[in-house]
This record gives sequence, C-alpha cells and structure tokens, in this order.
Amino acid sequence: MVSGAGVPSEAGLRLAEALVFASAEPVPARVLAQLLPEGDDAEAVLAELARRYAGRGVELVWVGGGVQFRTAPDLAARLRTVVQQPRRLPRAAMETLAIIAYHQPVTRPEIEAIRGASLSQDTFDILLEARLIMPQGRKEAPGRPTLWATTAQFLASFGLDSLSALPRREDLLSEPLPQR
Amino acid sequence: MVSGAGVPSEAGLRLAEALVFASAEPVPARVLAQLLPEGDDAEAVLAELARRYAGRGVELVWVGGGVQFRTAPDLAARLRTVVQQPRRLPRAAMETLAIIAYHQPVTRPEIEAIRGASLSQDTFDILLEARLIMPQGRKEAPGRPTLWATTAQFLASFGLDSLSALPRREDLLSEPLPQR
Amino acid sequence: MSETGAEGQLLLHLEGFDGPLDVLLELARAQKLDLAGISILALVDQYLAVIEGARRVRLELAADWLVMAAWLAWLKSRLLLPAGSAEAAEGERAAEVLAGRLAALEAMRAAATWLAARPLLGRDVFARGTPESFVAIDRSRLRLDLPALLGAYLAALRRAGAAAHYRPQALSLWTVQDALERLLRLLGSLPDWTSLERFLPEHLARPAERRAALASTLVASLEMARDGALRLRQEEPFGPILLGRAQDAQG
Repeated sequence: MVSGAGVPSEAGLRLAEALVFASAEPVPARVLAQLLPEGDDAEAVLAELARRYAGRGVELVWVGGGVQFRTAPDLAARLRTVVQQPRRLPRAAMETLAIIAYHQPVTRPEIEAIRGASLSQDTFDILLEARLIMPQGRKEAPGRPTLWATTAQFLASFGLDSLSALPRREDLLSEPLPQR
Repeated sequence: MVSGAGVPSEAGLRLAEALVFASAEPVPARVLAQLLPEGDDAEAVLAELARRYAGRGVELVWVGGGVQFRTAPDLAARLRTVVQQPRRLPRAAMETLAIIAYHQPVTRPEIEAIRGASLSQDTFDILLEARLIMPQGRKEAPGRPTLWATTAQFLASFGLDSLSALPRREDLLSEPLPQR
Repeated sequence: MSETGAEGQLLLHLEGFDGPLDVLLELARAQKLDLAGISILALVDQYLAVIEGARRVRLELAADWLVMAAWLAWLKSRLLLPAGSAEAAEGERAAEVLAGRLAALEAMRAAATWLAARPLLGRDVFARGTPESFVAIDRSRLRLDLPALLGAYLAALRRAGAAAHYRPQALSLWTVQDALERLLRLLGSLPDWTSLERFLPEHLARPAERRAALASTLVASLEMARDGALRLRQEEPFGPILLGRAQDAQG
C-alpha cells in the first residue's frame, strides 16, 4: 500500500490529518514535510491518509497543488438545504401589475398611457414569467392589440379571494388626482 | 458499543461525518436526526462516530449544544507553527470573562464590584471583539444599565457543551489556590 | 505583620495589582491556603502597612487605595472592641462581608485559571479550516404583498397625472340636423299630439347627452313649425310640449 519510503507512522498520519483539517488552504506536501516526524515521507503519509478516508463521508482530494478534505460528492444532495429568499418585483413591474389589476382587460398602449411612461419588454416578461398576467383576447380596434388581465396566480400571490377584494379606486385615492 | 437503538448504519455514519465535517458551527443532534436514514438514532450515530475518531488527529467533541470536529489538543504545539493563532487574553480580561460567565447576566458596575477594581475599556473591547460576550437586555434599575452575558462563541472557544459544564463555585475554591 | 523587606517588595509590585481587593487577596494568600481561616485583623494590619510604605515613597497614591485603607482602619477599630457591644458586632459583620468578597474574587480567579487551562479553539485545537456550505439560496420566488401593489398603483397614477396635459373629451352630441332628420322620419308614424320626449333618440346614457338631444329636438321642432311642417302645443307653463301633424297634412 505504500511505496519504498516505508509505512507511515501513526504519529505522522495524525499530524497530517489535523493539519489538512485545520488549514484554510489546500496543504502542499512540502508544508506537511516540515512537520512530520523523522523518517516519514509526506507523499506516502498523504497517500495512506487518502486510502483510509476513501469511501467515507469525507474524502481527501488533491486540489490546487495541495490536499484538502471534501465531503463525498454523492452526499451533497442530501446535505443541501435550500433557503428561500424571495425577491421583490422591480418598481416598474409592480406599477404595471397594479394598472393591469385595476384596468383589466387593458392593452399595452393603454398601460403606457396610464403610467405616463413606456413599458420595457423586460418588465412585461417578469410579470409573464411569474404567471401574474395573461393575454385575454384582442381589442376590436385598429391593429387589434392584445388585452391583458391578471391570473388566478395573481389572486393567490396577493391573498385575494377575487378581484373585487381589491380596494376600490375611490377608497385608495384620499386626495383627488390631477385631472387627465 | 451502541445502546438499544441498534447499530448505526454505515450510510448514517457517512452522512453524519460529512455533515459535521462541513459545518462551520457545532451541529446539534436534532439537525442530524432530520438527515439520517430511517432507523438510525442521531445520538447513537454520533457516539459511534466519536468512538471511531478517538485518538486520531481529529476528534469529535460536544460543544455549545452540538458536535464539532476538532484537532486533538496534544497536536497544538506542532500545528501552531503552521496555523495562525489568536493572541492570549490578558489576566484582567480572563477574570472579567469568568465573572460574566458565572454571574450572567451582569452589569459592568457589578463586575467592577466583584473585582474591586474599575474595568478598563480595553479589557471590555477585547472580549467584545473576540465575540465572547454580548449585551443581553438592560437591568430594571436606575439608569437601566446594560446586562452582559457570554456568547455561543464563548462555549465553542473553551470547548464547553453548555454553561452547566463550568465547575461549581464550591469546587473551584476547594482546589488548591493557583499561583499568580 | 509585614517585614520591611516584604513590604518593600509589595510596594514595588503595587503597580501590577488591579485594585485594593487584589492586594488584600494576595496578602490573604500569604497567610493561609484556605481563605476561611485567615485573620482579618492581621490582614488589615498588613494592608495598612503596605499603603503606609507606599505613601512614604509616592504621595500621589490612587484614591481607591486610600479609601480602602480608611475603611480598613475603621474595621480594625471595631474588631478591637470587646465582644458583645453593638460596634463590635458591626465590625464582625463587616469582616464577614470582606471575607466573602475575597472568597468571591478568589473563586472567579480560579474560574479564570480553569478556563485558561482548557484547550482554546484557534490556539490549542482547531476547527475545520475550510467549512463547506450546503445552503443554497433560492431567489426564484417573489415577495408580493398588497400594500406594495397599491402603493405602486398610486405612484403610477400620481406620476402620470402630473405629466398629463389637459385634453377636453370630445362629446358626440345630438345635433339639430340629427333631430330634424329624426322628426321628419317619425312624425308620420306616431300618433297625433305626441310628447316631444318621444322623438329623442334611445340609449342616451349621460344626462348631458339627454339634455343636448332635448334642446336640439326642440330647436328642430320650432324650425319645422315655422315652416308649417308641424304644430306645437303646450297646455300650461313647464307642461309637456306636444307635437301635432301639419293641418294640410291632416286633410
């Protein structure tokens, strides 16, 4: 199991194990060599250590010019814990969603007119990907533009029973808006 | 070697080994329990793992309510030459830390009363920087002084499973007085 | 009682002490290993001797050393009184408090020593140098809440309202020409002396549109009456206006 350098001593193996474990960086054989007891060959010690750890939950691997302990790759999936960190909608997307919710079914030019700003495709795509809006027929007008409406997913996401659960526009506007 | 819970499976041992190895913090048994295969008892798995690592370069220890792998204490001197080490705590800081550990939660004036000396800001800063102490509310007394307590880092640093692992005050005094 | 030599030594070391209690503890240790057995009276004498010695060398001794010296002098005076008096009992209690404080500090010093003797993480024992994290952050979900939605709606309306220019809405009103055509078409098909309202177009939702149509129809009927195309009658002021066919048409 070990080359001509002889069988590594248990003391050498313990030291190598501790050193590799505690090091922040991969440990090159020459660094280990400085610590090992007289007569122990660093390469041989590491080879024997790797052999002892083979098949275990943690394995000794050669990376970046040194050795490091790594958890066995087949266990990664079982150890993984997923932390949900939901992101917020960008402001433009939230405004667009609100306008669609209150004015549906509504065309894109109408949304732009209400927001007083043009609508980027990105903003639209975010809402589509999140399945918050959907096309709902076409308007009988020149060019027959697509009408947009909110989805069942929209109601679920905001905890609404139905669209009528949205506060009425009049209740929302405590102050009169500038006339359009 | 194992209690009535049955012999831990090799799969369970590998998983526990990988989990504890990978974690930066001590792993509580209940966290391991969620990952283990059906029929494996977390305590039994950890006990067997500790048995297998006993006497090796890396050992399994119970600290801060969980288990952690640590290098064997007898290797300290040789590892220190390679692994960076923090500076020693001055005597005043060590005494202050002991007072906080035994009297927590405790105010600064109370610490000063026990030591019979004022507490320098330096001493306090050293303990705070090392994350060994933390504020824990305020005392319902005139001026509402801040109460201080030890941290999980304190338990981890000194290898204590919990505060109850500290020797009882009576036992401390019955031992011969240490020389200063 | 401290010898001159010992006193000198202590004096030299005064700098290294963290306060009077620290010195008292050191003096107590020199007496006995067991704090319970020390003589408080002897301790007081030793402390006072140390302070006296220190003051001979350095006058600017820190206040807390002197406060402790004064208190100990008071304690000594009480301890020397014959037992049984109230003052003597007071002294006994104060001596007990002092012994208790010394024991408490001694315990904490022992605790510090106990802690210091333990293998310290990062100095004597080392944790894994390269911990691995198996925590995956999933940011695919959206954080959606109603207040944000409503806030966004209001923000959009306000911004758009501020930017919009005033543009009067074009109303499609019933013109006199429309009314003339409708009167001509309906006049023959309706009974004689029919109310003016009956000649208004249907489906006029807005009051403004209804009023405009009424006015246009009245103007058109006056126009036609002047031409002799129809007759108008009103029974009373503000009563219904009735339209009749022209007399020649009646035959």
